[in-house]
Amino acid sequence: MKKTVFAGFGGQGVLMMGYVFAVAAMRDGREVTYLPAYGAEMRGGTANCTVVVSDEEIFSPVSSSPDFAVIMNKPSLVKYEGVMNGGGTIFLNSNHVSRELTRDDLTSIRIPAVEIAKELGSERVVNMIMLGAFAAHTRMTSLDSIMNGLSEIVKDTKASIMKLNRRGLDRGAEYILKGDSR
Amino acid sequence: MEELVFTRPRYIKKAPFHYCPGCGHSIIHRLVAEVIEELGIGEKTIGVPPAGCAVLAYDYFDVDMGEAPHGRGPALATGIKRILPDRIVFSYQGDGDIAAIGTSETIHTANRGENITVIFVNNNCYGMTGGQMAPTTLLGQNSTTTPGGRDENRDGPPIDLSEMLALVRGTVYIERTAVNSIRNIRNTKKAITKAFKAQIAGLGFSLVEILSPCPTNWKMSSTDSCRWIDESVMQTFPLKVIKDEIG
Amino acid sequence: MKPKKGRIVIDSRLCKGCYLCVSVCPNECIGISEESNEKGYHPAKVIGTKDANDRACTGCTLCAVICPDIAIEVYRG
Amino acid sequence: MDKKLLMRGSQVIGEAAIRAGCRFYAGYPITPQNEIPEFMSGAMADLEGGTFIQAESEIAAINMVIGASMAGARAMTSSSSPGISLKQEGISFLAALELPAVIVNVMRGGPGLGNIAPSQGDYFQATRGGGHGDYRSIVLAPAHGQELADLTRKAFEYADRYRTPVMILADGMMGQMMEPVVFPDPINLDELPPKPWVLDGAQGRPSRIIKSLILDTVEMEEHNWKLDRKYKIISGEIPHAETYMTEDAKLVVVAYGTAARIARGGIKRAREMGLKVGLLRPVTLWPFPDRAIREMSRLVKDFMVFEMNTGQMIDDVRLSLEGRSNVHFYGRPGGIVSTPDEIGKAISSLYYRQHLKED
Repeated sequence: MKKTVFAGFGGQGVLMMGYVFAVAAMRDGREVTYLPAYGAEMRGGTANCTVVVSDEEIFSPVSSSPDFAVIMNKPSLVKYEGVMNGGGTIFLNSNHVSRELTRDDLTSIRIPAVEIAKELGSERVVNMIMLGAFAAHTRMTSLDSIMNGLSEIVKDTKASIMKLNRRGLDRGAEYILKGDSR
Repeated sequence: MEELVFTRPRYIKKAPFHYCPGCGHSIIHRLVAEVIEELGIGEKTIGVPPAGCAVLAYDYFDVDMGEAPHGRGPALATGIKRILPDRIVFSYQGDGDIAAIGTSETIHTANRGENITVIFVNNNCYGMTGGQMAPTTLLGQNSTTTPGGRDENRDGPPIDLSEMLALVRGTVYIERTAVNSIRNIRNTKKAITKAFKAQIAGLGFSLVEILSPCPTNWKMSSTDSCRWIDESVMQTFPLKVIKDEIG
Repeated sequence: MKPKKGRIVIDSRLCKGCYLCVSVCPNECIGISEESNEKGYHPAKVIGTKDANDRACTGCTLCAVICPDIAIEVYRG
Repeated sequence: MDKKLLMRGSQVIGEAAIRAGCRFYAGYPITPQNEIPEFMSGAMADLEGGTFIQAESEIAAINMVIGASMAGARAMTSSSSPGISLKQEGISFLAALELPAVIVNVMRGGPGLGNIAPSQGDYFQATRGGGHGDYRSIVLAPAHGQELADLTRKAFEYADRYRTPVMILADGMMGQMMEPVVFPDPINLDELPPKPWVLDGAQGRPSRIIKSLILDTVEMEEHNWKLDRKYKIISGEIPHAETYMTEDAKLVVVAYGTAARIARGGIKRAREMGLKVGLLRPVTLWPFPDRAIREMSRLVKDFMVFEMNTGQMIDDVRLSLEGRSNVHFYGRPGGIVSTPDEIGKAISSLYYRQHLKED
């Protein structure tokens, strides 16, 4: 059972990342839960959600001691670094979060997602780049599954935008596989 | 040949009314039933009685009747009408029901323009509970909770609910009438007819406010009560067509 | 024009003695009964007759229109 | 059968209601269940003969539901704790008028305004009626996404079958969480049994009255006994509890809803430590599955009630056991969702304290 937190500010597509990942994992045949922050927790522009993926029954969908965190801004790092499971991995959008981790039992993976997105011509795919990197590293699901999940969720999206999302995923994954992130 | 020219209308049951001597409720019941009969809608009308003296209205009206909690008649009628839009739905409400505890439901039902008809019986007091102040009790009027008369500073002035409702866009027809004289009774029947016709035509929310005597709680004779409506109640609540967008 | 002739029937069991009918009858045809009904009210009763011209019921229905208890039926002709 | 969908709990309730033939929804926004009215507004707009009303208050909403139910529709409203308090007058009327309706309570912390975190503080309110008078509501407590769908279907069935209000008692976590769910096929409204009591205009039949004012004391008493007889029938027919690893258990945790799924995690950990622990999860909170608990007391001497409150269902557990076994309590009342580890620790601590390891 692996718990992942996706966190950032509203508009970064944080909830979408978690949702797409959860649908992909469900279609892969895994047990999943997706718990978004809601109500007052969502005020002030922050957004986060927790996705649990497991081969067995999931008891709690809550983000107590997550194994992974995909962090899109600095306040989210402050919020989640302390509660991470020992040995956990934090994926950082390094264009927005420059500081180092304070815990030495965690691994950080830094992805200049905004930079890559600019190369692709649209900052809208920052979340897909992060998700591609996350998937490539954790191998909890495949890029194809994520694309299937995405097309299931956003039904009426133009083919060109879907293509852009795919390129975002690919570039994020490539970044990990080339080993640039350490 | 002798001809029967006045008798109990078809949609009033044979049961004797429980109302006090000289009470306006049963006159109004009869007028509503006469209108239902004349419009030929008795087999598709559903009435919603209030809490208060007229809570037992279902014992008299011979149409389908569904009880509402105090003040909630318009909300309940909304539920019925939305499920059965081709039926005729009316709520029957007293002054406390419509202008105190149920003000919110009334205003919002009117604002949605629900295609129902409201019979608003204004007798300036809480009848069933024993003559306490109503939102429509007149300034200076005695009640069991306004000893020495209603005081504007202490109790606020009487509320003009019908005028307020006229400001609401969903209302199409609002008239204030009375049942304290032959002429006013006849006008009341015309107003009720117009209100039901507005509903039949699907125009929206219609309401008839009816000034009605309560000799028991006013501590007056029946005839004095009728006179008091003319002399006092109408000073605060003048009879008039408050809104008519039926055209 | 010949004056209309009418007749009313008061159901004394339904009458609660508010006497609004008495107050509206233009020809003073309605009075108050000496006897009380089973509810304890002294019901209204017809005191005019067709024969007495000064108290002739015309079947105008005013009494019935104002009666809160639908205790009055009106016949005409 | 449809394919598996990942869906938010609140929306699962909405979709399941539509598939159960719900054609009338009225509600008022309150967190954490706003997705129910939002979902229903769209779903009803797409349905022929579907009505959605954003009411001006919780009170108006429940009374609209009363009207729609009188007119024969399968009707629902939803809210969260403070809003449910406002609906209680209407729920009492539904019970008295013997009208079917489904009321969803996505509980939050309380009393008062409280917070919007998951809580189970409304157990008493739900299972004791909550409003005035001598009545009961059927209360169903789903614990996961699939059950939200299944029990919503059941809620409408029970409401019609017994002509009584049915409450679905969920919490903020159930409402917000997304889980995989497979929906049952939509019912065919035409195949439902006719309702010979509805108010639809007295065409070709005597007029009908639906009322709860019964001034005659003898009649009032008979009406209350009649309702009581109905409640006894319900109590005989629908109590339901689920068990987990209870076969050889020396300690049984009793928990419902979100607390129950967390307790399963705790029990799994305790089992890994060699402790013989199981779970009894009431699915119907009223009628309470008292027989299932009582029967268990023949083998189990210690029960641990776990609730996300300061101890409410524990009263029903005690009443069910009639003193036959020890009843212990563990609770978190503020919206903190215990971890399975925490429950595992509470279980093992109790286990050793009661010397169950030594037998």
